[in-house]
Amino acid sequence: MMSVMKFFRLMVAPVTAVAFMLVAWQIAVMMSGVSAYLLPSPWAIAQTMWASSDRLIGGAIQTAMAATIGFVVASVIGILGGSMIAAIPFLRRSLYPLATILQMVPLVAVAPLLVIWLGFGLPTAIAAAAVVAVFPVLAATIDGQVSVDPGLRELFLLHGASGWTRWRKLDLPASIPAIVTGLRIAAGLAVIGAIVGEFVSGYGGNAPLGIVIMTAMREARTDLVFAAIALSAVVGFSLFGAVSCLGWFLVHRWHASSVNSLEQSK
Amino acid sequence: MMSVMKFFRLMVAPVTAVAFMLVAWQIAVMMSGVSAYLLPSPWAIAQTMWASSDRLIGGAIQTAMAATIGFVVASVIGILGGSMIAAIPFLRRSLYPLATILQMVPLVAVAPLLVIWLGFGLPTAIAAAAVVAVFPVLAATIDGQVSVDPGLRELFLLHGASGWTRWRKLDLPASIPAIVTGLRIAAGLAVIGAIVGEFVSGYGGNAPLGIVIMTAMREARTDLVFAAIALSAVVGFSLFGAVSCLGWFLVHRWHASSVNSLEQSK
Amino acid sequence: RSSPNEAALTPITLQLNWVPEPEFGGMFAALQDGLYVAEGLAVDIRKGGAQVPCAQLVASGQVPFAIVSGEEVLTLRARGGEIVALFATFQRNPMGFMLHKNNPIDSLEALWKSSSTIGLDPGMPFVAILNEKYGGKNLKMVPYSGAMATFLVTPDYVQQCFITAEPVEAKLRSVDAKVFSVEDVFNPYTAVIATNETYLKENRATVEAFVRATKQGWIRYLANPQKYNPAIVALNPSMTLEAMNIAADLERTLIVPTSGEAGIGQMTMDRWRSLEQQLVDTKVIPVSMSIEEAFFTADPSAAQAP
Amino acid sequence: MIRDLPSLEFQSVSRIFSGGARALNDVSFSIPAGGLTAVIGPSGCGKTTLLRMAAGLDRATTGSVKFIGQDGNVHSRASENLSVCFQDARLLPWRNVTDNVALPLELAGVSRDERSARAKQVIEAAGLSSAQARLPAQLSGGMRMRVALARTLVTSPDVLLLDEPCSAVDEFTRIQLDEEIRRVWQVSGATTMLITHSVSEAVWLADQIVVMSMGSIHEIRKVALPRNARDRASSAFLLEVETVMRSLARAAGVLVA
Amino acid sequence: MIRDLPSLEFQSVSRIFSGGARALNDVSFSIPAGGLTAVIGPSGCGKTTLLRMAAGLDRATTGSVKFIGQDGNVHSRASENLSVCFQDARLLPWRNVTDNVALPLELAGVSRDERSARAKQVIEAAGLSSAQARLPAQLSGGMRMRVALARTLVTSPDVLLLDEPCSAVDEFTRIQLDEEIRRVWQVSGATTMLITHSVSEAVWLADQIVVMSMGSIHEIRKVALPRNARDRASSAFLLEVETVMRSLARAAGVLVA
Ligand SMILES: Nc1ncnc2c1ncn2[C@@H]1O[C@H](COP(=O)(O)OP(=O)(O)OP(=O)(O)O)[C@@H](O)[C@H]1O
Ligand SMILES: Nc1ncnc2c1ncn2[C@@H]1O[C@H](COP(=O)(O)OP(=O)(O)OP(=O)(O)O)[C@@H](O)[C@H]1O
Ligand SMILES: [Mg+2]
Ligand SMILES: [Mg+2]
Repeated sequence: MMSVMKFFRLMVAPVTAVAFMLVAWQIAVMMSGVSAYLLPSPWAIAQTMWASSDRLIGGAIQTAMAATIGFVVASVIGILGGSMIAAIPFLRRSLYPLATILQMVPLVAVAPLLVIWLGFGLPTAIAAAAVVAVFPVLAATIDGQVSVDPGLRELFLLHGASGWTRWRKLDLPASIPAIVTGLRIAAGLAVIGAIVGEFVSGYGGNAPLGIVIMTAMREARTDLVFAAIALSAVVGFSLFGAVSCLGWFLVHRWHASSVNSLEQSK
Repeated sequence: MMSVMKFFRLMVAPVTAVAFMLVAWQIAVMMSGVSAYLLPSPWAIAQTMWASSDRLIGGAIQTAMAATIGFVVASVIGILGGSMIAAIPFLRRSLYPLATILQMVPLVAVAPLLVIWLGFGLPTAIAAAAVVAVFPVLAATIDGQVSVDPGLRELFLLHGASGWTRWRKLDLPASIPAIVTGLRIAAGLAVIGAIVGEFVSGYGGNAPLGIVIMTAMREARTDLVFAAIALSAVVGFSLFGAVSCLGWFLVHRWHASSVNSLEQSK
Repeated sequence: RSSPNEAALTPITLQLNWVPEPEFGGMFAALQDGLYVAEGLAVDIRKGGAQVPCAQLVASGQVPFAIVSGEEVLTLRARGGEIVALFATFQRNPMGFMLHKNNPIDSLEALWKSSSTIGLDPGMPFVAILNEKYGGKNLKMVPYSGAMATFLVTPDYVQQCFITAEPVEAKLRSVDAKVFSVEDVFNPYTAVIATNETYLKENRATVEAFVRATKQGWIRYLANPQKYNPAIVALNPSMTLEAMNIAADLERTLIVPTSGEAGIGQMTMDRWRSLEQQLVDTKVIPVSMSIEEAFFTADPSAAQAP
Repeated sequence: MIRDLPSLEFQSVSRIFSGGARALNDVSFSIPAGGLTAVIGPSGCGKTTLLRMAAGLDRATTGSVKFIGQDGNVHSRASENLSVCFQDARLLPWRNVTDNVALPLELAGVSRDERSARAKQVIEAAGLSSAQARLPAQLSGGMRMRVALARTLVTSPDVLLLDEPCSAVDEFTRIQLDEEIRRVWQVSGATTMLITHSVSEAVWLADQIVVMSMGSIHEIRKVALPRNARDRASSAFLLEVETVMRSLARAAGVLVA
Repeated sequence: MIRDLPSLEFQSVSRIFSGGARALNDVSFSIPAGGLTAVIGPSGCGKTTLLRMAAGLDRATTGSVKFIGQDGNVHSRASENLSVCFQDARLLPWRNVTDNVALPLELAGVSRDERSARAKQVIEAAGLSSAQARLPAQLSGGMRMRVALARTLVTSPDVLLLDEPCSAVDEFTRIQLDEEIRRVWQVSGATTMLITHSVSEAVWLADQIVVMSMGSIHEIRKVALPRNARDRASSAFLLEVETVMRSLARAAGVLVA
């Protein structure tokens, strides 16, 4: 009971903020009389969402699948790869810059290659999501593991812990707060990556959100573009929320972030 | 002299890694006989870079300008906004989710709107770069500042330090390592954002890299696409390098990351 | 008309929807030969790209003139955009499907009933029409990213194309292609110069002068494209002069109406009406609108042509 | 300078942590204005918790902690000029010794020149002159605590709260630091609470000793020796130390002969 | 179990830190196999630096630190079964007391049941039974150090390095902990180095006391009292303490009457 109450109390602020923003937006659109193809009102978008709900939800499910799988792949690669890079100085000096360069390759430009390598459809969207999401996880993991308290490292060193053991029992738990931040950033990017991937991968009967967006843009249906974006944000936000919950669950008992937020909310 | 030597020694690993990758790629292309439309060899790309160097360098300068300005804007907004959000629990509960949602809006989908709102050329590319780069900075700043040692916070509290003072003298310096990680992620994203922005912002005489890529793709000049990508990676890598140097300069004397990397390089 | 001095020229911008190519040859000819200046206009031609939202830019008043396609004019008007068509460069739809020469498929109908993989922009209006006509359930539609690489290396791949552009490029890369035009099922005006409704009201003379000069430019360009193409190549080095010369030859029949050069750029109510009908039928736009306001004939000499 | 030095009153203070741990149980005592009270007791008996409440960093579950001015008014804690030395050093890792010590002055807006002059003085008294420019990571454990103590003493506080400031140093360094604590206390006249493990330090400095045991007060003892009669070798001093030691032993649950 | 207990030899050890600070200057002494040597000296004199070298966490600028087996062979440090109690507690913040204490056993691959049995025993000896399930953030400063000490003693080390393990606790808790240190030392027979600020602790536990001063050795003293003759109240014990205290005072530069 307590925690349900608490949950509702925690939701008040974000819901208020979103509601406030939507109302301001609605009023701004109504006052300025800007045409719908430039900036549709939230109300118009809501109507579109309702009217096209079948198409949007079907698309969202596909996009969510691609984004989620891509995100998981990126998380695993980012955390494991980042840990290896952090642990082995040679890799840090050689692979980290390489990973950085890969991060800077604009996906839209290589997406056609992805299609050729992976074929049309889901695999390409997954790969695109994973490619853009992996770097933040990698960077945050490296940062987190390189910043582990040197005193605790010495402790493990002394007891002759193997690299693997030290990673499992020290580096990984100690860097969870940093990794969670990386995952938070990656959650949003994975959705964007999936959508960009969908721009180049196939679309059959049930079009994913990326295709819905492209089609709507071509037809100057800005309201539908926004409706699809809203749904993609919902997908991303679910991923983000899941990561945040996981992070809270793992660190709230011991990490400074929870102490500091308690102190402040007093 | 010492530090020049050291610099060269530090460069050995990444240069080796890149060289190794290029050689492997070259061999793979030569062995498989894959068509140059799909995957040109590094050597072919290098020739193209040489042949089109005027156009590429001109484009890279424009893209670098947009990416750098966008990156700086994103850094300022991300660090200041993140600090405010970290400092004020109400904002954390209301604005952070909002910022998250904004991060999930696929830029490619709203870029056309940016052009219409901001007009042609540089402003749109800058805005696009800033939009994609701001969230990682924001998230990392929030994370860093919420994780500041609660003991040090109490110290400042006791001396009646204003929020502003505490931020300047404690929160900001203590969170620099985390912020630098966010900036590193943002550096790459800013370049990609600038390129996507350039895709939509009609352009005048000298085409930026985004346009070079678009045009080259249309003409099936995959070699030129890759050459342009390579240059965009150079732009991104310069930003990344600048951020890393700045970070090293600011924290190497006191932060665990430098202690740990010293220990390991022994 | 007296030749006005530089300072008195009216500055205007024309936003292209693609990079400089022969499909905009008339505008560049008018620029090169000073026809715009003679009309008192200082024209800035802006390159564009696949993602530049030309119709929206013109409707929102960001630019006075832009190149758009016919269906874009009507769809945007249906959403409240103040866009008006002025001049239709292509009288016949240059859009088509490009196949490898030795692909056994021999007609648009056969293509649509096959199980080919076909690259095309999502939301192309003629897809719904073709689906209606031929089914198309087995087709595997994939987005066309603007990159031709897939076509060049995949023998059974099919993609959308501009008859004057991609097939020429493919040929220059030693890949012979055949093309099925979609003209017979969907034939909107293409490469249409459009302006903003308000701008038109307030600057009628400028608009008329611009259209006049452009038309003259086209007459000159089509007569001697080799004279103007080098300047276009200079603006778009990614396309060879050879390709441009070939494209200029190919586009002539699509631009010059049967009535002859005097009708270049003309638009008729019937053509706009049938386009509108197709868009309503395929549910791209909701209801019919007043077509009279969707286009403006600045050059009465061309208006009556069939 | 006319200052209204407050007294510090703990009134029936209890503290139960969220896990259910009962750290304090009905603790009442007061430190008179300008007095120096030492709190001693076995590890984990609640000393730090008491100090944190006085500093306003923790709140009593029941009961209250108050600063009362000489006019009898209750002061708000925020208005007090308070200085705390924590059990851990809490140095800013990116600042050298001088800048760490000068921090409270900097936060109080003292000019740069005055800051460095005053910091120099306490750094010298703490025996850290040769380490002035070092970062915390380059100091030994005892040096770090000395920096923290110097930082606490650099202001002229009305209320001084010290949590085992000398536990990480040897006997003789401790005697020097005690001297510095006494000097600052006498100059500033601060109302002082000192947590210590050294009974002789408690007797040497304090005019009242609170002996705690498992969250409660075991004994409150006025130190009978007049300040001028204290001499670490005198028999009166040693006797007093012996007496307090016995009390502490009983508090710690050790059987005393 | 036949063990080859090593002796620990410091041979002309000097240590100059990169900033130029000279922490150790030609220090030589050895701890015989199975012996317990206490190192005392003023704050910042280089005790921790010595200990870190013995633990292999720092390297001598010149000179060497060696473990020498009873056969006269030099052991590699890595082969030693070493246990260190650092000056700071170094607990994993996400593990409770029991799991922190059991960590070295866990790393050594000891089975879960044996782990918890042995952890339970040292936790009890450290007086932490009631806090077993708490996280480090929920402990007092002294309790944290006691957890660290318990963790050090939970294995059966051949070499035991203790850096002020008892400085954060009161006199009586310290006596209990000393008892535990002695018990573990006697059971394991470990070659032990103990850094402490308490002279009486040093005399109580050690058979050799090294008094340091500013990076050098001031005096090396064998503790003459046989172990069975030590009694914290006996005059022989108090006399020995008094003597070492004087030596420390001189090392600290205090004039002694
Ligand atoms: N990383 C470092 N860089 C520079 N100087 C250092 C460093 N570590 C220690 N020192 C210096 O070396 C000297 C000895 O330090 P050490 O920690 O060994 O002292 P200690 O005897 O353990 O003192 P304490 O009793 O206070 O813990 C000190 O003067 C200290 O400032
Ligand atoms: N955050 C907390 N949550 C739960 N229990 C706590 C917390 N902080 C302290 N305690 C408990 O409260 C009791 C008193 O702690 P306190 O720090 O006041 O002890 P102390 O007298 O200062 O001990 P020491 O001399 O060891 O520093 C201890 O038993 C401790 O375990
Ligand atoms: Mg305490
Ligand atoms: Mg030390």
